[in-house]
Amino acid sequence: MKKLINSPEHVVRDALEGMAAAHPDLIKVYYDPDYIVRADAPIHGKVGIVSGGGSGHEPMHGGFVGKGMLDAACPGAVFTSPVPDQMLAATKAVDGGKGVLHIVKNYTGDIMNFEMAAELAQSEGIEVASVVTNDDVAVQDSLYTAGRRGVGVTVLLEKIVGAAADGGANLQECVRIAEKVNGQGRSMGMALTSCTVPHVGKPTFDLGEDEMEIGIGIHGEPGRRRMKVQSAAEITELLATPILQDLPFKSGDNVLAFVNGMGGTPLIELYIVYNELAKLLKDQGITISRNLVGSYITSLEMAGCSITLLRMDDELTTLWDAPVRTPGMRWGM
Amino acid sequence: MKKLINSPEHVVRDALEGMAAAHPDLIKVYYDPDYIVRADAPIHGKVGIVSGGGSGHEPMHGGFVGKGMLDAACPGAVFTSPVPDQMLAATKAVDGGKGVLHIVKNYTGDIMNFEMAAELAQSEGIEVASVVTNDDVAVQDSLYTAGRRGVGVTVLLEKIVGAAADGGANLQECVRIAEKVNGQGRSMGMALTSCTVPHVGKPTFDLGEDEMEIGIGIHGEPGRRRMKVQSAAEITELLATPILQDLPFKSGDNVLAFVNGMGGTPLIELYIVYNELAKLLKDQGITISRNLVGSYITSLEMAGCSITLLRMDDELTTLWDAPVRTPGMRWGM
Amino acid sequence: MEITARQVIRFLEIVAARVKEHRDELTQLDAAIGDADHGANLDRGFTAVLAKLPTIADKDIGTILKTAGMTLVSTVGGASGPLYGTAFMRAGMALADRQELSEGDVVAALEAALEGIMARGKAQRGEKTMIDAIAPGIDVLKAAQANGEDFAEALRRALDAVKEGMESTIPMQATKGRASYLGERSIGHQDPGATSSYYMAQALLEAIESGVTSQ
Amino acid sequence: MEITARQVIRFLEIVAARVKEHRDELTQLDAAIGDADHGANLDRGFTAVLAKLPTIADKDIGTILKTAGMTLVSTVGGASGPLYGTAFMRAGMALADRQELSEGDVVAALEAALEGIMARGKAQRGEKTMIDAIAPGIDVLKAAQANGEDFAEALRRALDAVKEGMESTIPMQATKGRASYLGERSIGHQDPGATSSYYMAQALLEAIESGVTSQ
Ligand SMILES: Nc1ncnc2c1ncn2[C@@H]1O[C@H](COP(=O)(O)OP(=O)(O)O)[C@@H](O)[C@H]1O
Ligand SMILES: Nc1ncnc2c1ncn2[C@@H]1O[C@H](COP(=O)(O)OP(=O)(O)O)[C@@H](O)[C@H]1O
Ligand SMILES: [Mg+2]
Ligand SMILES: [Mg+2]
Ligand SMILES: [Mg+2]
Ligand SMILES: [Mg+2]
Repeated sequence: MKKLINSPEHVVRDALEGMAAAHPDLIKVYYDPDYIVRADAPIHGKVGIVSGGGSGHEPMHGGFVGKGMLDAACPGAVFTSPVPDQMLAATKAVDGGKGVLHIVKNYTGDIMNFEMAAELAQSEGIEVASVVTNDDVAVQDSLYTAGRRGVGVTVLLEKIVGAAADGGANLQECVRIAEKVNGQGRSMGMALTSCTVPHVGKPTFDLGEDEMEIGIGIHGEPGRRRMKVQSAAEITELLATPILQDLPFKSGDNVLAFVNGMGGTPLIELYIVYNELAKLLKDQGITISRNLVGSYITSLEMAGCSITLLRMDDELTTLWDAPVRTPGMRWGM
Repeated sequence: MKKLINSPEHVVRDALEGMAAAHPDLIKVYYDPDYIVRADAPIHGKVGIVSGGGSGHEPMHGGFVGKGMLDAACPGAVFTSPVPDQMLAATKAVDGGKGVLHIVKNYTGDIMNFEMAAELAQSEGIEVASVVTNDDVAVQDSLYTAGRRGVGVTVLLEKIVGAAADGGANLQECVRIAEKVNGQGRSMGMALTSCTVPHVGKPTFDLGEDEMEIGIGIHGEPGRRRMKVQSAAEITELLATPILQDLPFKSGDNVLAFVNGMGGTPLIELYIVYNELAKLLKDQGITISRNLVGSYITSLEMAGCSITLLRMDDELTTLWDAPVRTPGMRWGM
Repeated sequence: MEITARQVIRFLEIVAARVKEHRDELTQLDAAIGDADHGANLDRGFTAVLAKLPTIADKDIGTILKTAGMTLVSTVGGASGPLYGTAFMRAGMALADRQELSEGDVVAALEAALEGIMARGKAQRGEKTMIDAIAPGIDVLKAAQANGEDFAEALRRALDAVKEGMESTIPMQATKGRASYLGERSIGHQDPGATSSYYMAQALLEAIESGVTSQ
Repeated sequence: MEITARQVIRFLEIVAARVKEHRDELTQLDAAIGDADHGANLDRGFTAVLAKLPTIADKDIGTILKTAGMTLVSTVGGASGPLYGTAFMRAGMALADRQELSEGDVVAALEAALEGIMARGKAQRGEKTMIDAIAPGIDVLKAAQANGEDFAEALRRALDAVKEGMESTIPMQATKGRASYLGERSIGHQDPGATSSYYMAQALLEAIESGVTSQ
């Protein structure tokens, strides 16, 4: 294992200290329990937006704390959901009297830990609502299973709901908008290489020099299918087709197209994938009205990418365009 | 070789088309010869800022074309300087009547090609000045050699001089500021893995599972020293010490600290390095007044990082803080 | 047979030791169908429980187990944190204020723990989780109790049932937890949580059999 | 011995073929002390030159070489683009309007080419570049000319000198070009540009010896 770290035990703490040192104007970091809040929290009269999850997905979530996005984020150990103590402390820290929204990715651990935190916060008199993202079409859904993973849509949802809360939306409004985003967004990812969890020290799965894994999550979970590496055009089609069919997206739709890097893939490759995606959507009569290209929800140093499509309307477009200022996403201010 | 590409021959073209598709509001892309100009070029009465170099360093340079930074960028083949035809066309496209500044990284090929382009542009009546960046302390300098490589400082210089030109500085002023930035900035980089040039198909150099290369450039050139991988703290010291001694930076200095990823290194590791750098500088009585953490000048999918320190003063700080809006760097608008 | 608070402490110590010992094995099992952190998660949690023991050693058994459960919830994270945490907390609630446990108490506490896991995780038997290891063991103890069989003897058979339950997860397709994302690819791997549950059952038997010798 | 425009075209064709043939070798040499693109750079450039040939085949030798040089400048990039481009352009300028070349013309053109390289790149002999291969060959031709020795014979000896010059770069420490960044680590590797220059010299000899047979 080769990483720029001091030791597997200190990865999360050292990175948090680095973020605190780099962005004192935007965020405050607390430890034991670990959580990150925007420097000016709590904002009175504003719904507090809290997310969190295992570390190793940077800039998500901590990098999205700031003006116009998250009020707080709770980083767990690498690939491990944080614990209720963190969410409870973060929820109290950002409660501005209008209630707090928990944005939870659909993983059993995240669901249960946030659930326990919400119960505790409510018992302390804070109004808490939760939305769960589950946009990964690589996972077959069913009433009887844990359901789909929350992946790329989470990034878009945090930006859009963050803007809504900043704009004065109440808790119910924030829930409505969040559920709309999750309902209208779908994602799928692939890997060219595995990632290595620091405390494990070797790749989570092995891929041959000519193999790729389709339908991976963001935790080095093996995907649904292993196949020979193909061209960027073919890979883009392998990811986009199930996404388009699932919602389904239709000719005439306006979408936000998000091409995401998994952590070890350089920008030049992401633009090549974006180019293929733009051509593919054009052929289907789908208009890309907004886009995002970069590594925003990663899986340590995994090489690969994911594609997320979100059907847009005027409300979502206005909220997406609203100014945001966080370490990981910034425009308009 | 595993990459998200269609074929080695099409990497640069496909990525350029992807950028054009993703950022029509900011840039226009021309082909044969290839160059990228800001959508609203030429800006009359403004000095035109042009840079360029081999591809494989994204977002540099094309990702820095836009408001408040570069007016044009010329992407060469991967790791190969562009040709005079590109710089000439770009120079003409952004000439606003106040002259054009060429920002050139100190590589024999870049120097000679920009030189030929400048000669041609001048023969067509365009006033052209050139500044050369050579901030890499890993290279021993001497009057009789090709001198030091231009690396991380180039990113900071393009932002700062871009702001100056936007603010109405004339060509001489732009040259003065550019030379000041290059004079006050130093960098050094390291690699955990090699990168693979697409048309070569295998890693440029081989590193053992426990080895790292110190003093690498941004083209997969082997570095000055190979050694066993060490902790983030030790690596940070190996990079920072020669930088600090070279200028030299002194107790009481204000600096912009730039921790850059080489393309295959995730953000979480860069923040760990930034944390070590912040501690190290604090111990030396040096104040970090501004910082930049991310992958801005890369070497394809190479894993590793570089550190750049730039001594700041009020003039540079004001120009750094000025609004910028490009695909790769954005704040204030 | 009476079980003392001292033996309950011993049980927690043995679990912590077993988890550390099998940390890499548990992580490897999780790497195959999960995200390679189960061993690290539990090791982090039970190391924290060990650190807490001195402060609760003199407390009643209910408090000891509740504290252990809360500590797991606060330190493990992931799916296993809330699940094992809830299990220990529920067992503790079922044994409030006890200084000693009867055989019946042990079975009641184990039942409360399993109910807690199923309530928190909303899973049933056969979904390739820790439940498939724990539940069969409790079945054996309850049957033995109903038929008035020897408890020490029943405990050993219960452990065998837990082992079979753990192994029975291998051919299962996961429908809960991270492994469910793999669909059919989850078949053929032993569930990490079922495996850690087996080591806890081993620890329980050992602590009970150790009797007063552990003092 | 008279050299025709047809032979000059043939020379360019052979260079293009040699470069393609040795593309990977040149790139590997560049990988060791540079950035692994020399083979690809020259292949891209001479493929473009080949494509231009039909449009200039009927032109004078000066125009043919100038056009080749400009094409290299416009397509190769890197260090070798301006250097070889300038070399061919200068040779072309030295041979303006010629339909045939004398032996003296060839030597004069080669000298002009070398001067162009040295002016553009500001390097001298001994800095581990293409100059170390080219210059010794020109020395041999000039000496032979001065002593009135047989040209065909001298050309063969010149090629040997180029080969020795190319090999002489192995023990050198680079002080120009990308290899200079390696400092002492550049020692022990053959310079890629010196190697491509050797293949061009081979091509020149072959084209001249081919005489009219190439028609
Ligand atoms: N809904 C559930 N009910 C019961 N047990 C579960 C459930 N989901 C997961 N588990 C158990 O948790 C184990 C995984 O724990 P761990 O790896 O620590 O958490 P995570 O899956 O969040 O990384 C699985 O092997 C399984 O036995
Ligand atoms: N200043 C110089 N003068 C003469 N030849 C040079 C000079 N710099 C580099 N070269 C030659 O150019 C070759 C490298 O060419 P190439 O790899 O195509 O360009 P780059 O180094 O820009 O990648 C070197 O092997 C060397 O022979
Ligand atoms: Mg986990
Ligand atoms: Mg090059
Ligand atoms: Mg796990
Ligand atoms: Mg080269």
